[in-house]
Amino acid sequence: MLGYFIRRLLAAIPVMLVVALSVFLLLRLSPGDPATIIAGEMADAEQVNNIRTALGLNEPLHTQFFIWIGNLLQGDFGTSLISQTSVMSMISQRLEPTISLALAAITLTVIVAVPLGVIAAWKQGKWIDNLVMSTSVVGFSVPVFVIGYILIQVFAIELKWLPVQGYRSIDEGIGEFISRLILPAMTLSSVYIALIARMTRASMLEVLGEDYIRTARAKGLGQRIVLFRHALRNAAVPILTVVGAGFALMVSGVVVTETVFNIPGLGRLIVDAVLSRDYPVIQALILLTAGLYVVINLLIDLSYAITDPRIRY
Amino acid sequence: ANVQADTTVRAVMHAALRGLDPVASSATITKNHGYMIYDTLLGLDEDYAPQPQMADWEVSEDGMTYTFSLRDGLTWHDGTPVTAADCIASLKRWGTFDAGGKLLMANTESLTAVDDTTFELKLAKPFGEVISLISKPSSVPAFMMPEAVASVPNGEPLPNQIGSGPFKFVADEFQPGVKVVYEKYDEYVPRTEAPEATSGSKEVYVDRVEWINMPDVQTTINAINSGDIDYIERTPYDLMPLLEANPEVHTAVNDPLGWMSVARMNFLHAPLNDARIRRAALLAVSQEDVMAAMIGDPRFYELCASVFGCNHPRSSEVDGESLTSGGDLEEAKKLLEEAGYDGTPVVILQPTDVATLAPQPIVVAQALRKAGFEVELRPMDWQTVVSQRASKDLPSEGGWNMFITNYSVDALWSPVVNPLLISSGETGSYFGWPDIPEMEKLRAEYAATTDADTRAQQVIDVQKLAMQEVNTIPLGQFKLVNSWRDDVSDIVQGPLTAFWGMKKED
Amino acid sequence: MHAQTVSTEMPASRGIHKLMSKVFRVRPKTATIIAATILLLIVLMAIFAPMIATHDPVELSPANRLQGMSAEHLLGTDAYGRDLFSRVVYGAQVSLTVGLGVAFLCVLIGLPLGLLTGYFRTLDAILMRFMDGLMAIPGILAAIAIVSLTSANLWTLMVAIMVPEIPQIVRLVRSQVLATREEAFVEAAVLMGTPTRTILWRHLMPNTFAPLIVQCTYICAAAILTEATLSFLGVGLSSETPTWGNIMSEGRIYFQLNPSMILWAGLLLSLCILSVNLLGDAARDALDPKMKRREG
Amino acid sequence: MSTENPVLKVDSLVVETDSKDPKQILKGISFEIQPGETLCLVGESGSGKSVSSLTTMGLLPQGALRAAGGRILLDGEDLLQASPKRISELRGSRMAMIFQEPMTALNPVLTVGRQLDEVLACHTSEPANKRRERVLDALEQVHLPDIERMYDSYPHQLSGGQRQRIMIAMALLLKPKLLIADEPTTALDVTTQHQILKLIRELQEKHGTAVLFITHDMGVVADIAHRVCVMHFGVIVEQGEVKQILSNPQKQYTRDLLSAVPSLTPREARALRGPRLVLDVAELVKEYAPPRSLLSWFKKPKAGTKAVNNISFKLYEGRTLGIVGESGSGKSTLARCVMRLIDPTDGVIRVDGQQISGLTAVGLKPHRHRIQMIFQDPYRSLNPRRTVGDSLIEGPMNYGAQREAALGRAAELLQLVGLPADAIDRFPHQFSGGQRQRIAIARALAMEPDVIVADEAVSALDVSVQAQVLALLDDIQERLGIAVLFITHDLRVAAQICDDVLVMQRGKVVEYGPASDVLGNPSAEYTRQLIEVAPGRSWDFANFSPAS
Ligand SMILES: Nc1ncnc2c1ncn2[C@@H]1O[C@H](COP(=O)(O)OP(=O)(O)OP(=O)(O)O)[C@@H](O)[C@H]1O
Ligand SMILES: Nc1ncnc2c1ncn2[C@@H]1O[C@H](COP(=O)(O)OP(=O)(O)OP(=O)(O)O)[C@@H](O)[C@H]1O
Ligand SMILES: [Mg+2]
Ligand SMILES: [Mg+2]
Ligand code: NI
Repeated sequence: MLGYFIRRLLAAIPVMLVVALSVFLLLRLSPGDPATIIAGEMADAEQVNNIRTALGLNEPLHTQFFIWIGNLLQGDFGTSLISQTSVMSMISQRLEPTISLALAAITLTVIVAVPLGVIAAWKQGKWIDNLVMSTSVVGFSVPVFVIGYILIQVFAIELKWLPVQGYRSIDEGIGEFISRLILPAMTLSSVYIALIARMTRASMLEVLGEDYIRTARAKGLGQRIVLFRHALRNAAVPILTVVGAGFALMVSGVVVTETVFNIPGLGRLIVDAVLSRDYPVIQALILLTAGLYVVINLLIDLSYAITDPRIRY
Repeated sequence: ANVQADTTVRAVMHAALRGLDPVASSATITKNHGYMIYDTLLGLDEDYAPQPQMADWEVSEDGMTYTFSLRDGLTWHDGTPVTAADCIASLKRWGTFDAGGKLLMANTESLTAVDDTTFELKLAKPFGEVISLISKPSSVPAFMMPEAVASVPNGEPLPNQIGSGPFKFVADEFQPGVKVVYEKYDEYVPRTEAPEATSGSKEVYVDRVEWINMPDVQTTINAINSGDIDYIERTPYDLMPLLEANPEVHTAVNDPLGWMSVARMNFLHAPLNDARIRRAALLAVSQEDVMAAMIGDPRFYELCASVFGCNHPRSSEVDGESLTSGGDLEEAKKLLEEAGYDGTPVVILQPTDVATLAPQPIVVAQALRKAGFEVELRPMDWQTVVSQRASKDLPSEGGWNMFITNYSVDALWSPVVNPLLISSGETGSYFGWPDIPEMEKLRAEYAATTDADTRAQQVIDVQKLAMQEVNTIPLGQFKLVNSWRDDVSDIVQGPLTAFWGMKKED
Repeated sequence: MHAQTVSTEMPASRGIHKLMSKVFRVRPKTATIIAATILLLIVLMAIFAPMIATHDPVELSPANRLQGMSAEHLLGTDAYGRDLFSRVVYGAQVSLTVGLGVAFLCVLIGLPLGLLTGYFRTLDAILMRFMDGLMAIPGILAAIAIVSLTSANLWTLMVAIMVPEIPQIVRLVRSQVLATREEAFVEAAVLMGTPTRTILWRHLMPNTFAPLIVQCTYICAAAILTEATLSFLGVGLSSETPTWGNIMSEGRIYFQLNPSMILWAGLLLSLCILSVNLLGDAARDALDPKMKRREG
Repeated sequence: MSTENPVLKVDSLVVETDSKDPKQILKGISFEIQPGETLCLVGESGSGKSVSSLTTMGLLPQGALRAAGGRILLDGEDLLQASPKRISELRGSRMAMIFQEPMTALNPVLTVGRQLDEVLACHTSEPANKRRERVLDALEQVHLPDIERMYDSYPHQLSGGQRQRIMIAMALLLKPKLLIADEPTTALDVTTQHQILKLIRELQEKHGTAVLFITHDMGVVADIAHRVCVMHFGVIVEQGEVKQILSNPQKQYTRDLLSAVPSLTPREARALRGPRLVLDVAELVKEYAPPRSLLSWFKKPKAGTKAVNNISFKLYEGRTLGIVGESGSGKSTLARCVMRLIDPTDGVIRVDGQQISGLTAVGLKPHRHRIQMIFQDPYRSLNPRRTVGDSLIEGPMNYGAQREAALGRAAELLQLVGLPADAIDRFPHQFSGGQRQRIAIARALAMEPDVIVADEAVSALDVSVQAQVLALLDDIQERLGIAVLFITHDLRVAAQICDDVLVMQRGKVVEYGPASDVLGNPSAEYTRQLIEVAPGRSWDFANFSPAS
């Protein structure tokens, strides 16, 4: 398995190279140009061109690519074309909020969704099952911003329990940190709670009819142990897959939540960067997420083998 | 500084600060940034008349030499004094970027320092716009920078953010796209006159100003209602009821001129390369429809057929009556027929991600269709519009026929500054590249004239010609609504949000 | 028009009942029949939108913007003064196409890839790394690039939405296959000389069905909502085109003032997803013999 | 018979399918078991033995079967009326069950140690290390080798018999008042079986446990039963003292059953049918990698398990080679190597002269149909989502048969193995253990291969059906010249159908030769032991009298 681990990590290198190249190309193929942003509304073509030259955007593509890769290899992600700050520092500013949010949301999701799914499967066809399942359908199909607004309206505006918006870093006090994370985490996790609860229920149902569940019951084990230890572990593979994918999606797909709650995270950074064609920022971010996915997917694959010893690599 | 105990104004501006160079970039938010940390030689008063700011000026008898003398006590944020050399370098730099600045430099023979605090501008030929250009707030004001900063080559970023304005830029706390922080510049010596628009005292009464970027309007409203922020620069019109219901929040228009929405035509390609068809398009449009869809609340827009915008001395609405009276479809159809319009579609670039630019193309497209045009709306993000509009290709091959944008009225308000009127063809004119020698002649005459009455007539001539040739279709003038919590007071009226003069209770 | 809806309900549900009994070989649950009926009605609404809608859905009337419900405008008007009812009705066309189409295409592509990668180790190593890379490319960027290479239309939009979803499906299917391929009945099939593609299709695929259906309904909903995001960012359809996603994202800022601008499109979307879900569950149950007994 | 209070009293129990037109599976059966008593439930495969035991435990498959009438009294408490919570309390502590199919009854994703441990964790308050001790002790008692390894193994890493013993250990851990054992020794070799039976008897004596023992092995019945119930089609046709039933059966069905018990005396080796060497295995070795875990990266690797160690044999056309040996001796591993389901570590396998040991999956394909396997765990080898018919015709259709023809043939085969005609449209989970095994046999036969590898193919069958199936095999062999590699632990069966016998112990060959030699006149000590402990040696079933 160690061999597998190492092989996978090595395999990440060509993946990253390909991602790097394709992002680079995708960006240059996309219309839009950071120089026009920098130049502003009234700028004429000559000014834009001056800026392009100064930014090195008039170099041939391959030269640009190799300069970028060369710098990357020296650990230099470059500077933002738009704000002239170092990409690394921009990302590190934005990393904490997004990671905190994603972690909080994933934790919330798993804590809430998995038990819900398990109970729904256990009580299949009963009112609680129907309730969980229909709420989760609503969870899928209600846009995230609606959920965010409703939560804000209820908990921040009406009840005044929690702040309306904003993010505080954890070193500004744990209380503030948590109180500002609760609503966004609930918002962000709503979709995934719905998805994972359903996924859990579906794969639990596949498992609950198996003979070993009967054995577990025959041993006189409590319902909880039968469901969570025996059935859930056998049902875990698809759930893990979706949790893992969810984690990946959260890190990049938090845009709406970050927007609604005004959290300065990576999601907004990438959208801003894409909309302003801030090439170095986009490139760095995508490489970063690609790396993250490689690691997350590797961990998920390893977790398959841990939860289901029959799976071999 | 001890951040906690200080008074901080938290403002949500209309956009995130991206570029930091207010001379190289004409983005409005960057201009606002410029007014925070830089100062200008001259400013405007409430009646848009030039007033001394950093410097006082004198004009020689023949009107060919302007002498500027800096007032005492002006220092850069690093403590060094402001000198004439700095100002000359700054003016020259500005003169390479701003259209008005270029015009001024083209008419200037020399710019020389007399002593440390005095310098002279000598004109090469008679030119009536020296003071108005140096004092203008749009699109690129002539900000004063230290000589070292002002002499960076074109295209390169500024090495630092040192100015002589009332606020200092706090580089450590700058988070692009999230937050910009300014601190009061304690050494700033304000003028003694009362603050008025961009002139008078720029005394700062708060310790810190934070510009917070909030991409969600609903969140912004919630944030001001709950006291998380103090000020909103551009309040979403449709959400005004939510603020008006809150007695702790004030809403008002602080910039009486506001903005103008305009549809720009491409003179290079069919069908809009024919003046009659352009005129037909103009006739088809009803400003009321555009403004109603875009702003909604009639308190905040007015119909204005002047290419210079309304509510200032140089506006003229001659020949634009159809725009303000709901359009003239019959006439438009007739003109189209006369011009032998063959059904070539009008390609309109449609930005979808900017709330103040999304509605107009939809309304204009419907109006054109009603008049008999074929219209193709091309949805894209604003950034794509910005780069696509520079394309001179055929509309079917990535080019365009029309796009719509908004201008601050003070950037349009005279034949000299208005970039949309430049009609020198493919070189020098704004996207759309109108080639109208007659217009160039009128503009040049205007610039050279100093007589007020002649100028008034010239303005009307330009308006007439513009309505005939249709460089752009004015779509209406609208105002930004500012909101602030009631512990904030003394907000300076003017073309931009000023944070000097503003007070906040602790 | 309202009377029409009622009268079609009865025979439609009876017809569906028959059809379903045929398809699933068991008597379907009432919930399944209701779901199928609702979905059918929504599809019919999309198809016959021109007959049902009271107004032209793109006809602007800025003077009449943001009106409440009235006899003239059943659900009121939006910020451009367009008739909301007609937009919701027409919105079904694009939204259904996008939602169901994306879900269907994702399965069409993701399922075989997932089966193959789960079964063949060498393929797994290559293809899954490719998927890792694909996942990393954000949807908007892919969309902007795709749109700029071709043009903004329904197809490019769907492709852009599918790009990040396909790797999810592949991973999900693959994970199930990894677990199932060690079962003795797969070995037995190998011994009986069953061709690999049949093993994949017949023995491994059905085991992926339960999670796949859940994922699909999710993708269906997500696609409809993503369509709106992409339109908003200018890489989708023109915001003139009514879609449920557009209607909701345009109604977004009026959420506190007039929630009904979002409500109706949202309600239809939820109903649609709920039906797809129930149908998916029924299909799953039909494929699972142990479940089938319970229903019979 | 006695005046004591019975531990279990089943009173006119009716179980039927849970559907619109219910079919009765149990048609009102009654029996009771006293403390310390062993009641053997025998009878035809599919007659309802497992269903009666499941009903007692309250474990009928929900929505498929339901108890429709009668009472089940455990110490006087009616289980059919008890709350689910109460039943759950009773299970494990007061009553325990050993399931028929150990393959599927163990949770595949938990180590067996963990699965045993949780029984104690749930019903006692002992500390972890104490529990571990007790679990290891239980593993020891069921005669598992290498108990530390077993403790950390996952079910799929164990042999069939080892898993069955895990199940037994699990049931015995808490020393219940009532033990229901559903064919607990089908996968065990006779020595192990002997020891397990002894273990159960000891337990019974010490704790007065009442045992409901379901088996089809009449030898076992003769050895352990106090009383016997004979079931047929959901009815108890006869019950009484073991002596009385064996020596003086009243019902014809019972008589038939007893007469069908195969004799221990090996049959005459058949004449060599032809010189065709269909299977040639030489010096085969298979070593399993040691168990791995995440932590194992840091520890030094443990040694692997050499499950098959240097085995060679030859199988000619039309012949049957029996492979016998203790549980865990590597029989299934050998079979799986021969089938190339796993890659042998070393050695050569030739099928019909064609070497298949080096071939890739693709290269193997054309040779697959020549050699077919009947799996030791028939349930897992049938796709639960496909009807029996679909499973049966899959193979033939792969080799070009028409669907209709194949279905016809499948129906015939089902009939041949003694299954009802409607079986073709049902799903595997709707059958009894023995029925599933017959389906697996039918499936292998449908392929008409040259060689059949049968791994415990008849171990779950009652003797009458077993006799039928063996006869069928024999007949097919006669007609088609199929060679059979017959893996079994049942010496009676081996004696009846094998021409040659290979005895394995711990992966090695102990003895290899003609059946009459090996079984009739064993030369190895181990073989002799095997024969000695074969159950029921003291009884001559065919003549309803003690063996002479
Ligand atoms: N879930 C089910 N649905 C329908 N019929 C079933 C189901 N389970 C078992 N049966 C039927 O009930 C009958 C009794 O099954 P049971 O498992 O009790 O047999 P058994 O006596 O234990 O046989 P064996 O010795 O083969 O294990 C069989 O005919 C079987 O087909
Ligand atoms: N996948 C595996 N990994 C590790 N060890 C295994 C694995 N499968 C089997 N073993 C071990 O190999 C040995 C031989 O197993 P095998 O299944 O061949 O025995 P068997 O002779 O068929 O026994 P039985 O009669 O009980 O079925 C056993 O000790 C078992 O624990
Ligand atoms: Mg049974
Ligand atoms: Mg075995
Ligand atoms: Ni109507």
